[in-house]
Amino acid sequence: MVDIDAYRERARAWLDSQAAAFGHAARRGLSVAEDLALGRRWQAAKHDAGYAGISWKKEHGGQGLGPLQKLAFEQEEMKHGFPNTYFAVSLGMPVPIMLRYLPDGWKQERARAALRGDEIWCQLFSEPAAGSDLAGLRTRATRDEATGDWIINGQKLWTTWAQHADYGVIVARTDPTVPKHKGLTYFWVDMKAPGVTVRPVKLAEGSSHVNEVFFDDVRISDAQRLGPVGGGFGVAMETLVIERYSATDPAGFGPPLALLIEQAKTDQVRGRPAIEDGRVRERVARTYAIQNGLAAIHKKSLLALEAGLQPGPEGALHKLVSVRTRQKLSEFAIDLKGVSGLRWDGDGERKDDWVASWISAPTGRIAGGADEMLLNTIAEKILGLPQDHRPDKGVPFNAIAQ
Amino acid sequence: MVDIDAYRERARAWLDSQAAAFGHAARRGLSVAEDLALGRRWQAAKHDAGYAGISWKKEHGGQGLGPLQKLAFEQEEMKHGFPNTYFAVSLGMPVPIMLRYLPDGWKQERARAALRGDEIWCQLFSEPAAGSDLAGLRTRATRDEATGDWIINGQKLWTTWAQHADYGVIVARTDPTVPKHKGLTYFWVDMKAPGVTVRPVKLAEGSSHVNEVFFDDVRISDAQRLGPVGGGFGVAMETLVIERYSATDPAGFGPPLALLIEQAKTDQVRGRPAIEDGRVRERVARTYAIQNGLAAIHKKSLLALEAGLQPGPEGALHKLVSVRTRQKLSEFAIDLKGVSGLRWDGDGERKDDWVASWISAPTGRIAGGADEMLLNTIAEKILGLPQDHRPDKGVPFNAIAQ
Amino acid sequence: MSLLYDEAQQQIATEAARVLDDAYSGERLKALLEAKGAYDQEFWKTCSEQGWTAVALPEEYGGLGLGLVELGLIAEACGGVACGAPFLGSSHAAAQAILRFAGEATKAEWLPRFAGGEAKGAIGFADAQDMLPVAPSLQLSNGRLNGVKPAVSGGGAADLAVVLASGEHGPVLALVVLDQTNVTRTLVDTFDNSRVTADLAFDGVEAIALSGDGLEAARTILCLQAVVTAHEQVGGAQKMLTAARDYALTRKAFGQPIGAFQSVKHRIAEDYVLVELARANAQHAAVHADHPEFGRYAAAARLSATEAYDTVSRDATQVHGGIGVTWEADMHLHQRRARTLAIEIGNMIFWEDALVDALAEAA
Amino acid sequence: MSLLYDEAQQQIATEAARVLDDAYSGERLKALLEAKGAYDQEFWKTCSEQGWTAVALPEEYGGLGLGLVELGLIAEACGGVACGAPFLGSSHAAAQAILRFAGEATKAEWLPRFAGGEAKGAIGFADAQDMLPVAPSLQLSNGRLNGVKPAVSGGGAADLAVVLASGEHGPVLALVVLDQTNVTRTLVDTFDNSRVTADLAFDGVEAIALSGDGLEAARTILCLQAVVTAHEQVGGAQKMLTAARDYALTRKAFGQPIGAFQSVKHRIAEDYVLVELARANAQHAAVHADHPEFGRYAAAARLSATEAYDTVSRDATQVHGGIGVTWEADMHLHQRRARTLAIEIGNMIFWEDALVDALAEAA
Repeated sequence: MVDIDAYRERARAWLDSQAAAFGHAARRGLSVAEDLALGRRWQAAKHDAGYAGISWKKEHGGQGLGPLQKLAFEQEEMKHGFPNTYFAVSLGMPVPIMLRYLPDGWKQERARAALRGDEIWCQLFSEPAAGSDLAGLRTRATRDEATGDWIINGQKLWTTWAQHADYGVIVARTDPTVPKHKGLTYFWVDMKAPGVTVRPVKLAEGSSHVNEVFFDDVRISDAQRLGPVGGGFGVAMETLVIERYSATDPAGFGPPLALLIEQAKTDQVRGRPAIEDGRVRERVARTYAIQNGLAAIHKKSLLALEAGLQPGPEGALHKLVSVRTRQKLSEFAIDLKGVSGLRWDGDGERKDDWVASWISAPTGRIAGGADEMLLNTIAEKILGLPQDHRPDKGVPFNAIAQ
Repeated sequence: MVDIDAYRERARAWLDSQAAAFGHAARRGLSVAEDLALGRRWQAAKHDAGYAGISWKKEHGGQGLGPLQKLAFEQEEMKHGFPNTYFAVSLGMPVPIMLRYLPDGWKQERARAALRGDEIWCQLFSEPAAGSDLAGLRTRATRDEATGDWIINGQKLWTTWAQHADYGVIVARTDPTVPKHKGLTYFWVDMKAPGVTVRPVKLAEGSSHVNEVFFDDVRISDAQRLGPVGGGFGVAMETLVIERYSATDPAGFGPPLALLIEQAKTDQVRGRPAIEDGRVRERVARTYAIQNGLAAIHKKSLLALEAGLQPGPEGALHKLVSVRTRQKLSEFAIDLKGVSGLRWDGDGERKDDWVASWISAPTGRIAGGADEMLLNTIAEKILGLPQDHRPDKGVPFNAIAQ
Repeated sequence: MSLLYDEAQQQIATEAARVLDDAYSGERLKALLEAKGAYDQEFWKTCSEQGWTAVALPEEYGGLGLGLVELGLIAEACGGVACGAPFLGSSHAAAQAILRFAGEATKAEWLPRFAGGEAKGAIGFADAQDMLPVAPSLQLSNGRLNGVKPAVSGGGAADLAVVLASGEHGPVLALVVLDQTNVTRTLVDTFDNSRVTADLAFDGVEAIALSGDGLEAARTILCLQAVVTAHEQVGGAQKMLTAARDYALTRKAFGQPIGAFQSVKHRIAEDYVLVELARANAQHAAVHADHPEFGRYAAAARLSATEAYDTVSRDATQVHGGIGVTWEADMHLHQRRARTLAIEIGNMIFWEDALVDALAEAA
Repeated sequence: MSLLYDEAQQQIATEAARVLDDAYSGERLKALLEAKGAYDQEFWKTCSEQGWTAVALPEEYGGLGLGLVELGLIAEACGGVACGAPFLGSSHAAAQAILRFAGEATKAEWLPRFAGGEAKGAIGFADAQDMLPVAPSLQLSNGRLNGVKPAVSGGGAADLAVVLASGEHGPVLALVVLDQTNVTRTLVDTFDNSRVTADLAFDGVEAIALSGDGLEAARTILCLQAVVTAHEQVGGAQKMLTAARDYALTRKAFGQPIGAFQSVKHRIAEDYVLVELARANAQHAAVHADHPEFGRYAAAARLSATEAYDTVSRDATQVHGGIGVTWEADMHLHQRRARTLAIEIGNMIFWEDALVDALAEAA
């Protein structure tokens, strides 16, 4: 307990000292390219200060510490709005998984470059017809029997930061004649290779951090394979649980409740401060109760982690509740403003602006596990309720009605 | 239009003249037996005044009028709390269906006795393991090959007013070797026959208008069959749509919203009239909007009926919304009363007492179509969405895992 | 008037939907989101060419002499395509204000222009969050307006505004021509820019005071606007409902259409319920435009239409999964419009209060 | 103190659940519903025999010197069986009022009796809907109580009541022995009769004024009561959640367990979420009993536990279909208890207001 607190304290002090150079204020008005460049410098600074790869093994260039230190650092880092978003996926999943599967040498170089922000990896899983149903993916990898190489064709979608990525990990179908989970294989690819085309997808809120990625006869060697042929689904699942412990926010990465309270003291309803109105009071009180409960659940799981216990799947609960609550609260906050609520220049961030929070909330409710999938996870994994009916179960992939 | 209005006016005048003898006040403090006796006299009075079987054919003892007249009368009748509940099922479904299927003579006698309240029919459909899934029923009717008679064994459940019934219509399984919908046959039974045992079921709210009915080697003749052997599911569905047009209540047969408004004017929240509190205002306003919408939908469907159009399946929507809304509003009304809300002597009626309304609301959300089934009806019948997965489809009944 | 649409009314609805479907372009609407102060001029041209601007105005002023029911049906069709201009509703409201509260000369001058669609009207009642301020900050004295009316929808392009101001004897509605010196329109960036929302500043600008108690008159106009808007909201909600239904039938996951999963299926059924309640309320209010209890019917229509459009567009986005949150999909257009219509003429709290006040007074 | 229960605490919880499961009888509880003024004496005997009445009182007065966390765990177990008497929480609250606001002689007289379970306490703060009246109708002057305190839970069988009265210098808490002349207890019929709710009328009855500002003191006691009750509510909600889950796994319709239908499956998952949030809040508040922000933590626990128990018992009834609405099933016992616990110590509105006042003041 004391160790973690001391670690957090040191991290906080260092982060405070960096805020002016890299934090929210330093980023205002930057173009995406400038912000990315600042981000790379920030990542290098973290690396030099011993705060990159906190929970990674030392032989991989990490700090050899545990998830608690990593979480403590992330929570403190969150407060200043540093440009770390470009590296979250890269360092969270693709690089760790390739470190597990590839032979020594090259992988250490890649890991160091990624930890310093010089290189970025992306994760090529979802497809137009395979979102929640990942195993339904259609991108093909066909073996060139002459060379043993693989030829990749197909389309990936929702690939975060693919437009800046140097490498990626990809799951592709290598055998369509077996049931869908069994015909997949996992590779890494060079995102600059011939035949790879990246096209940013503009989202409803106006930003473009996800991409379509097209593979057109992209040739890779069999040495780029991670795990056995046909074992891709397992490696993909392994990838997804690596980031099991990451910092959460009871406000669902939206504005803090205190912001609404502050506004409701000056805004008026029926000629009195809005905070006096029962409708406002109900939202404030119930949201507080939800967020306080989420924070307590999170604290409990950290304590369990610290005590060496395996925490439960409370991540699903946290994401489900926090983002949905944020969406409803943001909608209400906009409503409360009356015609003033219409104003939005697109510049606010989702952590301090109700419109920005509201307009990006639907993405939050879908990306990284849609509400419906989270409810299934809770129902099946925690409560032991039956799996949904799945008519494609056990059926060869190429026999499933598309 | 004028005709209906005039009809309603005459009915209202007559009903007003009967209220003192048969209405709410006359019933206060009566035992169930006394209330039933009063109910029989009320039914006879309606018959004599020409208000029984309003939409039935004249040759069946009815008035030969249309659903609009029936609805108008029901709406007016509802206002006085007459003891008509004992005859609602009887005259609504079993008697009309037997009138369709049985030969002349005996059936006219039964119809007249039922219309006068001298006899009561019940409907023996649901079973312990067959509620929403009616076709899953297990009560057996086995043919006595020697006589052609049928021997009934099994158990029915939720049979309304079976304890007062003289006759009943029943669906039983005559062939368990075919898929479940196909092995059912429809009969009428004498509820006083040997082997029939009726046991009232006490409900959560304390009353007992539904029953378990046990059949123990009950012998009936083949002349008691309605429709073909194996055609019972079809006759059951035909039975259920006979009462398609019956009076509805946007308040879900709970207290009117005006009662809450009245109370909220004198009750206090934070030292001011409760009606000034935003939480109360939100519930009142939104409930009004829902109930006004339901009333408008109902009015539209009456106009369509009048214009000779076939109204849509808005009954499912009406029941779903009105009862659920009533449940939430009743809960809120109890809450608003604070510790005074605890008081309940079990004497209030669900139309004028929030506790009575709240405590019986769960029954309302299940009986006659559970919420989940109503949503399926809307989704499938109106919106054309796919039917649920049903693993028992096409499987012989005796091969379905029970 | 009946709650069942007659043949002529049904034809208006069908024709409006046909015309708009032809003219609709999601691309054009999304371009407007990124351009402050621009609206869809094609759409507005359609409104006047089709006579929609004339529908609910009296024949003596060049109108077609029909009413809220017919205008509602057209608004519903416009809502279905998230139309790119706010003027059908706001011009009608401005015209009604003139018709009800102005003198004959003003009527003769303006109503034919509204009927023909040459004039565009805007309504400016609110002061920030206060939808109907008892003491508006805008001042009208000696026939001159001074002050600012903030965030007026359509204010950036309208010809005439009806504003709520503080007059010499309390709140008063005033009519002001916007295209004159000393009127400053500052376009406001919003999340739904095709509404051409603007702050209107007046520096001693000539204006005509309308008759009657200003707050009462404003309330009347708002109720009319609410019913037209409710139809527009129902149209948008219906569009999103249909989109969700269609997507649920075609998109497959785990080997079946996602509409076979009850989480999707029942959500869409619940949305249908919201749309049908809203539709019935809107229609009911339109039919009872002259009823003494029109105010409460309008409020009921407003509340259920707002809830329906917000909820159904939110749910339709969720049903569409990743596709639903892209710029290319139309879901965000409707979510933005749902929020905009929810706010422009008074938020939920405002209308709940209006309804409860009416109910409590009557009880 | 930690948010993770230690071994001793876990043992308390396990043992309490074991003892109560053995002693539980739905039949006995339902008989109490129809008998005004009776409570489950067996249950109360268990409470004292197991030392639960002593758990959260100091050792010097015969208690076990543990705290809210341990009492909470026991209350959670009691909630799971919809226990047939209100005294575990109300006696603890009465004892805490004495411990915190009474003189040494009173403590020495009463606390050991509470610890041993010989005395039963009741709390009477509310005047009808007003949970914490600023000017209670009950009057305390010259050490004598006059007036009525309505609908006091446990009032029909308690030995001692802590009531909020109007004293000579404003609201004050007073301690009154109920078993004396000039105290009239009128049993109240409620929808949950085992709470032995009664109107208490005092006609010049001797009472002891407790120290401190009466409203502040009452608020403190209410917060303690809210945390104990929140655990009880969580226990009831968890029981209903488990019942729904189990039923969904065994009951079949259309050839499969009804838990395979997402309408049922997701409803139960949502209920799980409510229970977990409530549990975490209750535990968090119990651990922070001495924290300066205990008030807001207690309110959060209260709000989420009330929502959880109401919702989960309502949903469990629905999941059970026809069986769920019979007298024989336990669902209505829990629905009645959920509503009772939701009201007895202040409704949602009261606690929302308490929480918002605290948050707004701090912000």
